[in-house]
Amino acid sequence: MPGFLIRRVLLLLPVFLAVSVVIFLILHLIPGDPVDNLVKVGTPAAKRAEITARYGLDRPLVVQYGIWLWAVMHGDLGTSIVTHRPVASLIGQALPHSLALGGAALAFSSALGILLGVVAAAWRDRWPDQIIMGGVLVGSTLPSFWLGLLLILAFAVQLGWFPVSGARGWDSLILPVLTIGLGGTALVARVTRVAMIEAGGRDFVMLLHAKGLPPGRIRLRHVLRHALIPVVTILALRIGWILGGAVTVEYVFARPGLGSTLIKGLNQHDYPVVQACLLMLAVAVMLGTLLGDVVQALMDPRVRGALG
Amino acid sequence: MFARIRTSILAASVSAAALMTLPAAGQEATFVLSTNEVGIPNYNPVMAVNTNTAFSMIYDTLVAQDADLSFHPFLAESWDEAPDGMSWVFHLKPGVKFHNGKPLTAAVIAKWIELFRKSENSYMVDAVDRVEAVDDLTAKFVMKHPEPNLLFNLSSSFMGVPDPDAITEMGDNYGISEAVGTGPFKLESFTLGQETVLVRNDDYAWESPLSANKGPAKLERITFREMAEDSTAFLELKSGGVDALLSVPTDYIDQIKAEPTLALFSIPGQEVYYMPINVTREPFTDIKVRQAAALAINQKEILENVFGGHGAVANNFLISALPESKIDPSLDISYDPAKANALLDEAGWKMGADGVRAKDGKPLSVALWTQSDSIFRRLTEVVQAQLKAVGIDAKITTFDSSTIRDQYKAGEQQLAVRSYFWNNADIVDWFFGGDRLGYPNISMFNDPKAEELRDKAMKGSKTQDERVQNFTAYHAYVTSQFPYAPIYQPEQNMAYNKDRLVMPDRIHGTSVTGVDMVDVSVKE
Amino acid sequence: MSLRRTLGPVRSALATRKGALAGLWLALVVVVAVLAPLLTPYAYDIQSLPDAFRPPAATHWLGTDEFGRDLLTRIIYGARTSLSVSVVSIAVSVLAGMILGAAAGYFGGRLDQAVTVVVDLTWSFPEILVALILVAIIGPGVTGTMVAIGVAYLAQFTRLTRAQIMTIRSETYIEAARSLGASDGFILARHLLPNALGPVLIAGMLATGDAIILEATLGFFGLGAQPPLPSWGAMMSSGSGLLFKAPWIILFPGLAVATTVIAINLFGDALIHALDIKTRLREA
Amino acid sequence: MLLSVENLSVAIGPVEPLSGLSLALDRGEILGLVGESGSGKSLTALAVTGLLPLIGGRVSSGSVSFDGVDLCRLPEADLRGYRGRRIAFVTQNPMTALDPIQRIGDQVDVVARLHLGLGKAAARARTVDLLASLRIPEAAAICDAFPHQLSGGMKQRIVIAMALAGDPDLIIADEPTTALDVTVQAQIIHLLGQLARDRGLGLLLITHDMGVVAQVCDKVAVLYAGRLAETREVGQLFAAPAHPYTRALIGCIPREGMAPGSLSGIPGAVPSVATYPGGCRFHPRCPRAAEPCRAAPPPFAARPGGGMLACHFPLEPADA
Repeated sequence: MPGFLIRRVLLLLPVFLAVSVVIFLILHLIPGDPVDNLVKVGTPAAKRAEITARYGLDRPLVVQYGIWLWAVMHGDLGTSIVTHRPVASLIGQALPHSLALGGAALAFSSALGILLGVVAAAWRDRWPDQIIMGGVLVGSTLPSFWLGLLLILAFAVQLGWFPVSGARGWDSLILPVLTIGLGGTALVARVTRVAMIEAGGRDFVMLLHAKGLPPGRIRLRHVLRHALIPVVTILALRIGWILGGAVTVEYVFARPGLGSTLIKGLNQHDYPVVQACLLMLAVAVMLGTLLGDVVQALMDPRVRGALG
Repeated sequence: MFARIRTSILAASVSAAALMTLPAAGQEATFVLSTNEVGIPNYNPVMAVNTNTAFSMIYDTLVAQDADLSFHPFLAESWDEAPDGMSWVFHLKPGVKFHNGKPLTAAVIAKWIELFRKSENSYMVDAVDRVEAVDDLTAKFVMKHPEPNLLFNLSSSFMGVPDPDAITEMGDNYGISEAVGTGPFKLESFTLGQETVLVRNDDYAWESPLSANKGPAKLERITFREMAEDSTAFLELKSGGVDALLSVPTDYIDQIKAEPTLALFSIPGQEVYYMPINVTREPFTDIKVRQAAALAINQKEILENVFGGHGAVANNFLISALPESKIDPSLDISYDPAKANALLDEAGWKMGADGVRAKDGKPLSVALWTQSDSIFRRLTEVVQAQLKAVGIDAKITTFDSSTIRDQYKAGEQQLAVRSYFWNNADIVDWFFGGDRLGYPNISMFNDPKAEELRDKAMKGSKTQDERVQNFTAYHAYVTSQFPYAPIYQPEQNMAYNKDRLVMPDRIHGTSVTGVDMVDVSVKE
Repeated sequence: MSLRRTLGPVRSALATRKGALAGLWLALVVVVAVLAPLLTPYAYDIQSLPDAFRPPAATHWLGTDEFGRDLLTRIIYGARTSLSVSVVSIAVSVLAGMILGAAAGYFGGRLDQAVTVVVDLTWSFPEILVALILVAIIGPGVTGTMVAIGVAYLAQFTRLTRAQIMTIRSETYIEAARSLGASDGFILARHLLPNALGPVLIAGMLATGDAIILEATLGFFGLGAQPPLPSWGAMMSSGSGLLFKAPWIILFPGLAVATTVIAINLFGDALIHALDIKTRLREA
Repeated sequence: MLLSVENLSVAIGPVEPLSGLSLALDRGEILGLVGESGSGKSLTALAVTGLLPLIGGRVSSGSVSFDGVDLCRLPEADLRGYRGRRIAFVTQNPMTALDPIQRIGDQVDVVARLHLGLGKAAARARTVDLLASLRIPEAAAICDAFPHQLSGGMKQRIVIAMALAGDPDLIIADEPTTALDVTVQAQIIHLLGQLARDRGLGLLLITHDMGVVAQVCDKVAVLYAGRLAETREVGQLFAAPAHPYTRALIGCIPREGMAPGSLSGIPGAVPSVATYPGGCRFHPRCPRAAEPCRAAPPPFAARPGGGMLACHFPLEPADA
């Protein structure tokens, strides 16, 4: 396992480099002089020269990339154009909120999605399945910002159960988590259902029945364990989605986070912030796939065996 | 036995319920900052391009201005102006200490004024040649030229007095985790774009005579939250998540009045909504087109329908409370579609079949910039429709409110919808001065006659009366050249939870500042 | 794909109850969008400020917005924007994705590796982020939105086409065609692409639903169609600040988005059943 | 009689893929159930173990009597007490019969823990003994292995160990050797036969291979397209098959001295449930088919000389 981990992490390195090149290039892909994208309009020439020197903007692109990557590796993500503050500190403020929201949404949608998927698969093609799958379809097609607004209207305004916005205390998490979680639940439920049906039709399940095991135990201890393997893989792939896709939800609920920092950065043309947010998201996505592989290996001895 | 367990469980659940329903115990309150004060990058008053209410609570000013625009002692107990206007002597209140324990002295004042020289706010002290510390508590401002407006400047939140040494030491980091003033509250924490938490300065004993409260403030702790969305802020107030909103959009006034727990109070606004017109960009190089665009704006319709009749129309650049706003009525700009159409015809822009005017085959199509806050987007869409009514096709471009300033600096705008917040006539100089093209001079207005009048108004006024006269003339001339179209003057509406907060009887000063905040308390 | 091969599954999709209902709704939305000027008594852009914030009533069935414009009229015109943006961008995306995917799957080698790496990279990023970045680079507006949505979904179609081509490529009849001296282009155009078309088109159809949501989301951020041109997302964006005063301004455009996207999904499901493509496609 | 199946019919939805099946099996006896794939052999196995609902089927008529109890009338919960305990099942493909993500030991242990009430340690000890008795080397180590680490033959021994773990009276082995290579096949068949005789178990051996039947079985039932064709003692059947289908099946066994490729296979294929022909279901493939065969199904009746037969024109010993 440690060998596998090391190899898996080493495999991530070229991917990380590729991603970092793309993110680095954003500054150069946006029309205009890269220096203009790093400073406020009307910045004095001395300041411009300082920025140019700092990013090596007069040097070949490869060198610039090297300078940038080296700084990033040392935790220097640049300075925000708008706020004049180190981007790393902005990210540091946003990240815990994103992780809290993402983690809670992930937990919520996994738990509910798996439950719904299992129930739907157990009553395949009968009314519980049809109701659940119908609900899942609706849940996955509602625009999340709209859902968020409706939830605010219903639960925060009319009923007054939860705070309307912000990130203060656990109860301010509930509505945003519900909003993101419903879409995620739909995905998890769908994958779980298919995986449960597929795993439930395998030969060994027949033999488990023939051994006289109670059906509930077979479903939950054996079939579900198999069905969870693809579910976990999908969930791991969705970590980036949870972190970044929560953009709309963070916006509607006026919550701080990586997504809203990114949007703000985009709106303000604060490219160092944009680059840093994207880099964080990319790293999250990569860690997600890594985590998915590790969990898969933990869950499936065949995968472990293939790793040696 | 069982009964006892049951009662204790009951007691526990009751106290838990009590904890849940009372978010803030003791003298703590949560305010939502005015939407146009959102996004302050730090609490450094010298470098600030925008300030918020919290500034006035961390930093005291030398002079306080009341709602009637009169000036009152604050950190300065008294002051004398030399008869020729070439020097001012300020007598500092004794015993004033910064949050870090350092005493406030005349030498500190001198150092602080020098800090302004390198900042964007240097115009505040342009007229000041130097500050001399006559003794520990006497600071003499030696002037380059007479400046009747000095007291106004010294009362503005940009001139809240910080510890200049702290700023020099901390550089760019100043005002983020630490801010050193003499105010009734200290900065506890600041999360960019989210919230600012202030705690009471227990040593405070140098309040302005305008404050009813003597000694330390009543509130122990204040949280200022920033909310970009008005609806969210309103819902938070309604559901008890916050105690007060420092600005309420007119859309919500009826709803707030309908809520039994909420109270509303209004003070005269200091804000003007207007449409800058870039005089250097086609087709607005032609004054007739500029005038037509200005006359196309139906101020009354906007006041009635966008702002629910709250506030007043704007017919020139300054708030009505300022004497300099009383220019020759014939120069005031009011809705006149017939004249607007006639002017455009005269200028050669003929109405086309699609309702858009054209000249030499070129349609009268212009860019209309606005910022992303919802009220601006809405107002801009109305302006777009009103311009369309006289045949001007305006295409809206939306910028984030914190970047639009930088965008203006490039000088490529044609029309824009924006507002300013200021209660002094020198705002005309700020927005139309020929040496500030791009931003703040969004209209790119650089007229020799205007510059002459401006110079006279800014530097040639020896007394307040003379200054009013000079500024009125300058303001009138600028308006006659149509580098802008006036739209609307709001009133400032605030709302608070009257079951929670006790507010002072009346608001001193021109907006809610630290002077008033020391009098706010929580009902026990 | 011949007309008969296309119409067959559509007909059988329409034969199911859900499919028929969904198809009917979609047809209605399209017809209404096309005939918008004939159907609407009001103009979508003429403001009438005194009529602002009217709740739904006989004169304005769905009420009016903050500028006194008829909401139903704006929703109908909004359908034009939403549908055309999503359909055009997905169509272009499908086309480009098929070309890329087919080339990668058929020729393999370096090209395949390069395409796979790029596609996998973008695929793991949420579409909304890809779209937001592109809009930031291109600038807001209808064109920017189209490009952003098109690119955001490109990875999906490329992946799918490549996978389809890879499975069919090794089949005997392809070998036979190759041994008979057929050119690569001929094999691709005649054998591989037509066989890969079904699943990709279904995926495209389902993605159109997602694209409508994406367009609405960009509109909600103020990055989509610019005023006074209505789009469902932009309508909700301006309504979000008026949640209290006039909830119908966000309610009805949201309903329009939801019902249309649900209809697209139901119809897509019915088509999947009719074409007998595994439901796994959804997870692909 | 340990197991007595009377006139059993199985329905899946509207179709009846198995009808009128009757079998009898006693302790220590080995009954071979033979037929080509699709003839309904596996359905029989599922019907006897009450597992038909798993594939959406049900017993539409007839009875399965085990040790005097009609299993078809037993509630599912009681039936579970039989499964794995008294009636054990050895499935077709050992490659897929084991849960790939569970350790071997745990998969075997569970039977004894569930049915015999043994504790963790006792169950494991029993498993190790059982594996050793099946001549599985390093039984203790194997317990900690995962299925993918074992060979096919080894896996099938594990499946057999699982079947034996509940100390059953009846083992149903559904094509236990199909997926294995020839030498391993022989070992497994031999092992099963030995177990039945040593432990006095009833063994229902389902196979398509007459050769396997010849090796170990006492009695044979030949199934074709969901109906029994012939049941008899093994010796008699091979000596003189009465049903043309039986003869054809016997003809499929490769024998020493036969030229390679000279298998006399049966032309055509077993019809699917939806296309069962009228009359005798074998008639389209039968060389002896005549008008009565098309008109009506032959009755399944006792024939002189022992056994039961369903054929209008049975083969005489001379024909064989």
